[in-house]
Amino acid sequence: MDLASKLEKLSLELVQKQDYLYSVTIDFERLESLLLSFLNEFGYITLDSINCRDDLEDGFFTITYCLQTEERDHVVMIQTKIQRENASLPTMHTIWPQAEIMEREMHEMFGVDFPGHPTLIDFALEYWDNMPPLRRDFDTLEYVNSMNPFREQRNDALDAKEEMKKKREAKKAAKLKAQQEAEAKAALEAQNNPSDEVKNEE
Amino acid sequence: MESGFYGSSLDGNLKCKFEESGLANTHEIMEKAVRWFRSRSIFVVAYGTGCGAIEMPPTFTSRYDAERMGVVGVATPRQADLIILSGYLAYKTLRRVIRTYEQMQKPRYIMTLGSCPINGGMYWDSYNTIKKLDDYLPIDVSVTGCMPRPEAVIDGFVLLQERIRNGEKAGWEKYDENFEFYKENQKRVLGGHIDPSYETDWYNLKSGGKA
Amino acid sequence: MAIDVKGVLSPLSAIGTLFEHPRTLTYPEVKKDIPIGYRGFHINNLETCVGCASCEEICMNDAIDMIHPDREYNVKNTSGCIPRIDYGRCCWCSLCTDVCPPGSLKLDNICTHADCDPDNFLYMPKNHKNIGEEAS
Amino acid sequence: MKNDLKNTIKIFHGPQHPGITGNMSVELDLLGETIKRAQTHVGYLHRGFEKLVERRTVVQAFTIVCRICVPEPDPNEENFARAVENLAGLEISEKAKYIRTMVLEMQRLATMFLWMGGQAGSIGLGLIPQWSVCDRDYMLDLFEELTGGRVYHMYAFPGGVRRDLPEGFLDKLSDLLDYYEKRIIVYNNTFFDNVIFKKRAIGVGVVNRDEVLKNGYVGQTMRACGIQKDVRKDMPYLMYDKLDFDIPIQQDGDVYARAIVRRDEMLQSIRILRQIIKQMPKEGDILQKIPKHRKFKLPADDTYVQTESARGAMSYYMAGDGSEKIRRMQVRGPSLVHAYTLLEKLLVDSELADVAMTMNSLGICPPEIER
Repeated sequence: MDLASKLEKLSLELVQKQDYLYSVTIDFERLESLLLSFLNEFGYITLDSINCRDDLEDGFFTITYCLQTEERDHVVMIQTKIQRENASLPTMHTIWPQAEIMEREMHEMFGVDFPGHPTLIDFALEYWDNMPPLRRDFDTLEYVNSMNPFREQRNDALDAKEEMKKKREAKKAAKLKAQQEAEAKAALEAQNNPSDEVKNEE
Repeated sequence: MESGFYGSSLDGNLKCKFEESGLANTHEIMEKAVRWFRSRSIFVVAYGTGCGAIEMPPTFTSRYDAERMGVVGVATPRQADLIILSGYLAYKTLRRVIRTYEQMQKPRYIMTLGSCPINGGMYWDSYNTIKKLDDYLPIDVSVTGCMPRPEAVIDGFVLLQERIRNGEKAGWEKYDENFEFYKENQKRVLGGHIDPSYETDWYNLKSGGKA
Repeated sequence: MAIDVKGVLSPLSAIGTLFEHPRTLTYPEVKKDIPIGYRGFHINNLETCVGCASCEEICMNDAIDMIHPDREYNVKNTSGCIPRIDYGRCCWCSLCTDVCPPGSLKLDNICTHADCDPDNFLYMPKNHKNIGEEAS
Repeated sequence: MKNDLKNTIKIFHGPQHPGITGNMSVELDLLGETIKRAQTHVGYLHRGFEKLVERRTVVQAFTIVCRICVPEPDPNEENFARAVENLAGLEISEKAKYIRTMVLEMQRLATMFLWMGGQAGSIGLGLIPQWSVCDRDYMLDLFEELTGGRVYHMYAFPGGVRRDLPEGFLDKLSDLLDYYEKRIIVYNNTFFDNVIFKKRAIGVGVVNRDEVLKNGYVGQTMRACGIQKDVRKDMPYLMYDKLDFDIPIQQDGDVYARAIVRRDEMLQSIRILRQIIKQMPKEGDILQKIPKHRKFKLPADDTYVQTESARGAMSYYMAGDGSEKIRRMQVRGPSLVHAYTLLEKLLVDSELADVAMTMNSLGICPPEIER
């Protein structure tokens, strides 16, 4: 592919992921210049989406810019990593107008800052005062329990595993009891008429 | 509070007049007639709050045609008798729904569609939807399903009509009686941000009201 | 300005539909046939239900509770419990019926339930052997 | 800017409004009947799907994705299933591919009928919604039979589809397509050629052709500007490379051109479905054997898939991390850019009465903007 050789000059590697999907990984410092050269030199004029992935364990966000050419016959993902603490990205809204709304969403959902962005206001949430909700350390169930009660009629639910154990034990106990009873009965019978046993043995 | 259908004062006057003229039964008959007419002319405000709104067009157009039961859609809450809350309510929507509901004229009814307003539904662990709608607004009829078929919605209408005809206690009466309870719950979950606040004095607004 | 004669006259062809048969289903009186495979309300054959709680485990809505039935239906029931479904949670995805090992839990083609009390939506699956068939 | 807004009156078009395409609102600053500034507000339907998906296993998550766009759930299911298949390396059989293509095209037709009702209703042609919503219902009846669901099908599963075709299904579908072909002639007479619709729609909501590709407008908005692009042709998935169809285009870029493109696409969908009925394999697996839901693990990798929905390209980004849960799933539907970047610009200097019509013709679906 033509793009691969162009990227090689920039000492970047183009990885083919699927039939129509390629990816480039780049460090954060060179991101803005690479996006510009994709737009102006390589002909990738469409910004399809910007998304953010929270890699909590490693302490960074993975940002993916998906670009398409005029032909729209393949997608190139440009991926970079930024620090999770005080995350900040250059805004692209002057180049691609649709980046404004995508960045606004990312600011709200992940808390990524975009210096120079004109409208970092509420997107979907209203009066939100907790941690940005799509960060992985935000526990949504805990938040729900602190805000909303659920219905109470379901408190009679049983734990099936416990019940299984209980029933198995009950069965075992019953079996043991039955066995003991049978033994006792047999012993009792043997006591009562020992002649039968002798007969059986014969 | 009296469950009078002409509004409380007029109702008492009428009753007295009927009794004076020895027509005590007429009042009952009148009330029955009013209930019947009311049950046959339910106006639904056009507010699709969730997924269930996609089953509204089939219910109201020619295939299932709710109009033959007297259920018609109208544009504004001022003219409406019924609001259909069709699915989950986000906190942001709940603010608007409370406002819409309080703008409706009495008698007013609420019907909910789907599992979500009953006990959270699919979004039971979502941070942005409410789980038990009956804490915040009085519900007259709940229809289950995800989403309910038009048949189920019509069943809901039939049940609502029956309740109106039998003169059972409607949700708006509960709302008036337990107003403090509902407001407290709403304030708890919406963090006090009910805009404009219910106590807003519309005629002497000091600071610019936020719409 | 030229008048668009076709555009004015052709919509009038809608008058022709006056003579067509109406398409409305008058629902509470005339019911539409809902196909057998429709994902409606749950039925459970209690004679084969083994109480394994697979349905409870796969349900992402946390809608299924295991509770004790009124009497013992199946001696091979390992936990002595049967599922009860919260219709304030269920989304009728039918994953629970897909994983049911004895295939006792199924979805019926009955699917309407309206109630005035939101507390009345805990649903005990009917004890049917097959869809549309009453259990003996 | 401030000076322009002098003497304007501010009204909210939605969320409680009969002319809105869903639960969203547009804040309008009006000077007389002319709009001077428009601002979109969403969030009334935000449920946090992307968070919920992270909490569920792959098998559990598949039931939730169809709720992302209410009028057309199937492209979401298809995207999810294909993304999981890409990550987990599953191959699906030819029959499953055909069935999935068929379901997508059926859904496209159903969505178009619903759109037609909304578009006609927004300019006051009350008859068309009565007809077209009923016609859509016949398609939903077929879905009931095939998938068991009326609106949410939960049918395309990673590895294939969940049920086989019922007996005699293809004949019923073929009959319905005959009926639809006749109906589209009726709609032509009463709606598309209607002088009322033409007078209202021609020259309204014109999209600038130069902006289209750069700003990422997709679907009919793009094709009504004369740009012949379609994900089904450019990046073929499922069986689309073996099916013969055209991409209809128009040049004007206004509401009427978008309506005509949609009508032509309905005819193309019928054509595709006829080919599928002919080519559908009789035998074949429908569902690949996949591990149990706690053991279905996705590798630490990411992918990006696109599907052509009835309103434009819909994309999913999905990443796994070696566990049974999805690390991240991001949805990029066509409505996000249309509702913000495009609509806010289009409405300026247009009439208040055209707002509902413009929104409908852009195919804006609020639940997909905010998820």
